[in-house]
Amino acid sequence: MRREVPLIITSIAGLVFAISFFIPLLGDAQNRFSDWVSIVQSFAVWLGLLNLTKVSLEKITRKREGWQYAILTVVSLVIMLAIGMFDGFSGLAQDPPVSYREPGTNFDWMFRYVYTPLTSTMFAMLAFFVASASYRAFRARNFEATLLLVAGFFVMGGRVPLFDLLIRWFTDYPLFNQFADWIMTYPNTAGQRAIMIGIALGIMSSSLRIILGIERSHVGGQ
Amino acid sequence: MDISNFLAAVLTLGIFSFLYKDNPVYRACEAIFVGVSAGYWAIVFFFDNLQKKFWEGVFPPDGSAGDHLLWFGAILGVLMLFRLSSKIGWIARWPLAFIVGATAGLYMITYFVSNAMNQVADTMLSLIVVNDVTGSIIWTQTIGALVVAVGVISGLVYFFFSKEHKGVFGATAKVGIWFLMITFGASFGYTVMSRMSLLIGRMSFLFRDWLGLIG
Amino acid sequence: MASTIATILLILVGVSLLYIAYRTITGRPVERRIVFIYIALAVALPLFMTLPAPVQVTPDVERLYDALEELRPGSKVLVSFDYDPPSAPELQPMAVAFMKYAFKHDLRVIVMGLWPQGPQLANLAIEEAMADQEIAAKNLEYGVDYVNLGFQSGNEFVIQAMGTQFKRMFPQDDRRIPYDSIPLMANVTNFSNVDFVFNLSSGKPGTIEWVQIAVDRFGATMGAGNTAVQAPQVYPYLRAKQLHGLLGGMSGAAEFEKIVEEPGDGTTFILSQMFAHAIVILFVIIGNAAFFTERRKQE
Amino acid sequence: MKRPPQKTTRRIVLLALLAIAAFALAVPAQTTDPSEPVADTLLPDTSAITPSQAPAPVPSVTVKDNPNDNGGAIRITWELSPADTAGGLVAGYNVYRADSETGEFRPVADAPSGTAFATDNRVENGKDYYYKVTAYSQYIDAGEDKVQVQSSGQVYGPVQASWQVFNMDRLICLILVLTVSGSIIHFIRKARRGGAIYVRKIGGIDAVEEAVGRATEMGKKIFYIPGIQDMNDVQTIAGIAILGRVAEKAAEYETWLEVPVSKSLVMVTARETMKEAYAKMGRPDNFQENQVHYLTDDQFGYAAAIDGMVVREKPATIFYMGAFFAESLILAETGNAAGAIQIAGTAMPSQLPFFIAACDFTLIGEELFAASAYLSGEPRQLGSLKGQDVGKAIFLILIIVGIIFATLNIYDLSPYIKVGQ
Repeated sequence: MRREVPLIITSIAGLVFAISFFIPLLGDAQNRFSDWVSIVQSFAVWLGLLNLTKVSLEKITRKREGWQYAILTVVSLVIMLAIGMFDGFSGLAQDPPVSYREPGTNFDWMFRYVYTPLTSTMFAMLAFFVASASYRAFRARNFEATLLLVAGFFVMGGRVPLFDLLIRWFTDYPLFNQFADWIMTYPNTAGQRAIMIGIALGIMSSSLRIILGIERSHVGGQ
Repeated sequence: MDISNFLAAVLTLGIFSFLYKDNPVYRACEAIFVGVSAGYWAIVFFFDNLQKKFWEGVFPPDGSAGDHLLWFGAILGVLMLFRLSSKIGWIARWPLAFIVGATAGLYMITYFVSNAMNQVADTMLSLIVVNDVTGSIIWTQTIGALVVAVGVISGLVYFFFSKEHKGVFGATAKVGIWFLMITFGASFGYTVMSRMSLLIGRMSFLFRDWLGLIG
Repeated sequence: MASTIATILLILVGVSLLYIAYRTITGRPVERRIVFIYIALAVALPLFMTLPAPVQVTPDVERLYDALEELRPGSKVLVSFDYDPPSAPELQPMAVAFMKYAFKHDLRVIVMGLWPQGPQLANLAIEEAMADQEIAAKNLEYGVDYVNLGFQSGNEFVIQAMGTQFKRMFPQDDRRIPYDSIPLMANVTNFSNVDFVFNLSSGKPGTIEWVQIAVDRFGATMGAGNTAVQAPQVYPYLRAKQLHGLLGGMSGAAEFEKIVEEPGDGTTFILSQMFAHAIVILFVIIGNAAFFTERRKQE
Repeated sequence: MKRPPQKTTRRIVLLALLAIAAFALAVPAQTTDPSEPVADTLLPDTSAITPSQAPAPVPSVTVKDNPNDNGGAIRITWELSPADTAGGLVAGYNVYRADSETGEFRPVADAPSGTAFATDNRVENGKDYYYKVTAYSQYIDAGEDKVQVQSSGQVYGPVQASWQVFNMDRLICLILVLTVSGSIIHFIRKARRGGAIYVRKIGGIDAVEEAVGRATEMGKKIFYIPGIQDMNDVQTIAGIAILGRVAEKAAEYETWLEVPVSKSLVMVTARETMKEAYAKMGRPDNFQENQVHYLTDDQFGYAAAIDGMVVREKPATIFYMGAFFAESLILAETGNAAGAIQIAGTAMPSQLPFFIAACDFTLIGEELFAASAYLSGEPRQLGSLKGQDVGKAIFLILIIVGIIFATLNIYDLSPYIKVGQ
């Protein structure tokens, strides 16, 4: 029961999506299933939220390392939820209804001035890490790595007007820009395509195993 | 300098302080980030999906007949929440199985069609590209076509696992790895470009939107 | 004034790199925080400079432009915002330039998002485009000339269901107006009723999923703007004509701004981008110089 | 494959699920929208036509069922109006539909100028419909409103929409899907029966022994990082399979192998794997649970913690096998600065370049899965690998034949392989 039901669900859902590509009649079933996927995904997001709350509360009650920060997490989570819920439901009660994230709402303010700087800056730090890795780690240690770095150089210097400015004294022709474009259009396309075809076959075989029930790690089996 | 931008700047600098070293200010900002982003996602999914699509789908506000099959989605979704319990957590595998199956079915065909067949079709190209009007060979495109053909074939040979890389086959695979390296080089350059852009965005926020130093 | 100071400082930064090179090659590499300072300066200082960077429009960008030029006034364009704020420095300039182009050429724009943050970023882009005088003079009307359908969860399954019926995934738009009451959507049921799809993407779901489902299953015509991280991976689609044009990263944004004659952030930022690349290239060279010196010593 | 004990329960559940699926199939979804078109408020009354401003009508119209679909759609194509030229009078076309030749025509579709087709997606299957296409010009009146002036339009029809059982455009695709699927299943079964399946040597795997040996010589630790994804990611699973092999070597050489992880489930699995490996090498007592330890779920927190460990303990060898994201840079950089030998393997396309540039050996994409299949000897993985190779062989042959035919100008085969609308 614990294994079989999920396996059957997996197979039915998988078959409907795979076969409907060839048999248009299954289109309706496929659209229904898409509706359900969409709804289940929302619940998955809420599951994540409940999980985060649970872990944070545990951390706080057991005074584990960094529990003070967990309080901050829970508080900011509650504030965000409260603002969103208030804006959402009060907006719905208006006639005509107003979306919770129309420009000018508190939720939109939180998005612009709290969420955006935090998430953007988190990822902007990567620029620093790339720079220090380029100084301390990227080495032309063998032929392959050399090829990679050289191709990288031409793309980096050619895609922005860097190398072309350096040769401005000799020619106005955007030589490096053209070369970078050539690398992207031909060798890069060829390499990506080889990788793509390989991955497509890999996905095909793992999907097939899942649909046929040969692969059952997602239902907790071997 | 308004209070909104000031707050945003404080949060920005708080995260950046990690670059000097891990410190309480960074960890506080990080904790706020985790909470705010979880809250943001939950609200958006609640109103745009659960409230708008599911609830108003089942009970349309204009009083028309609802689509009651949407309940199946909601039931599967609720089963998902059972994962929080260790005793009956196994039941969360049902919705998971549904998602895994649907994704497998969709991917199996879409990847095969778009990433394999259509790419193979486009690689079946003429190695000699001729100008339709004059009938002369266009050398740049001819060389390009040759590069694409050789690159795809040798790359595929490199990812062939059931034959040893020896002789002609091995030599082809060797060419394949060179192509892959140029490809990764291109990705390398582009990834560096991307990462730098992220920082430019933050810097421009600090100097332009917050401090107003740039016009 | 600020420009002159910035230029002088940048020259100083360049000169001091020589010292770093010397230290590194003699086996005393600097610590990473010094490297951090360099990259910060290389990105920040050019923002104060007014040097024009000669942007060269590449064929991939031209292809998108040509595809857009083919669209007659009144054509319906579906624009999907599939990215979040971190990728905005690259994609927002593309979005703004695209919106300005579309509004000026009387294309009717249907906005949506597969990422929860998408519709809000779309609002920002529309806000900025509307600030343009020529566009403001047109008095564009929400629901008739453009509409924001909002976000829907389900990733690529949203595209899949939209293949039959948009309304299925977007029963109301982002402003809570029922689909059937939006004049712009009156004759739009699915992809067969829109003339062009434009996708701004920084990952999954994004351009790859749109090509796989909207283009290869439902026959949409599509162009895309991608973050530079993702762009190399979609080149094969471009060659196979599954995509009509691609804007890749900040340089793609700057090129697009140039070709549609709407200079914006992409054009402003390209100078910083250039200096940042220069610093990275120099650091790789310095590091490798040290690496080879040491290797020679060992032999 | 063990047979489950409760056969009856299984049957009941199966029937129930099939019933649900059948229900979902049978209840007509609202794909056909029988509600009347809503657009009539937008378009002006056709009686208001001023003939002098109206563009010339379209010369001819064709209406037919939209092919290869689930029904509910009719494709309307027409010849452009003679006035549809650059700078001409035509601003666009409107398509009207009625249930009978003399019935009320309501707008159902529109198209910009220069476009000669539209699809009406709101029809019912098996019902007669009549269509009319008009060209219109547009001007702004004194009240700054847009006003459309329409041409006359002839009635065409009747036409019916219908659904098709099989999408014939996709026949070759189906044949290829079945061929590749069939060979994957065939080789999995062959491997299960104990048939030998050859996997070529993979560079990075040979380096494992050398790397472990070096750590032993130097008397230093080995770190093994299985990525930041959970056990549901195939890359993590492959990473854990390779960990088994590394652990065997470490047990043999009696070198301390440490596995910091970022997911608790990965911790449990990694412990099991290592325990087995140590037992296999006859040294079960040498394994200690704290060799595998959980750090944090947080991406950068995890990277920072490993960063600290590497700087303090200066391991001789570091393995990165699994799914990596932006933290790959920080990890590889620190390891490199600490002078460790680094062996990486991942299928994340955007992280591969950094690993190749910063590590001594890198398993590229599929090589990670091949290595894991080879090391684990699992029939499922080995069979799939071989089946996928059959797919690659088919594609290689198609590409080569296609190139030869195209280059010699014999025949263009690509339209047969291309799938699309």
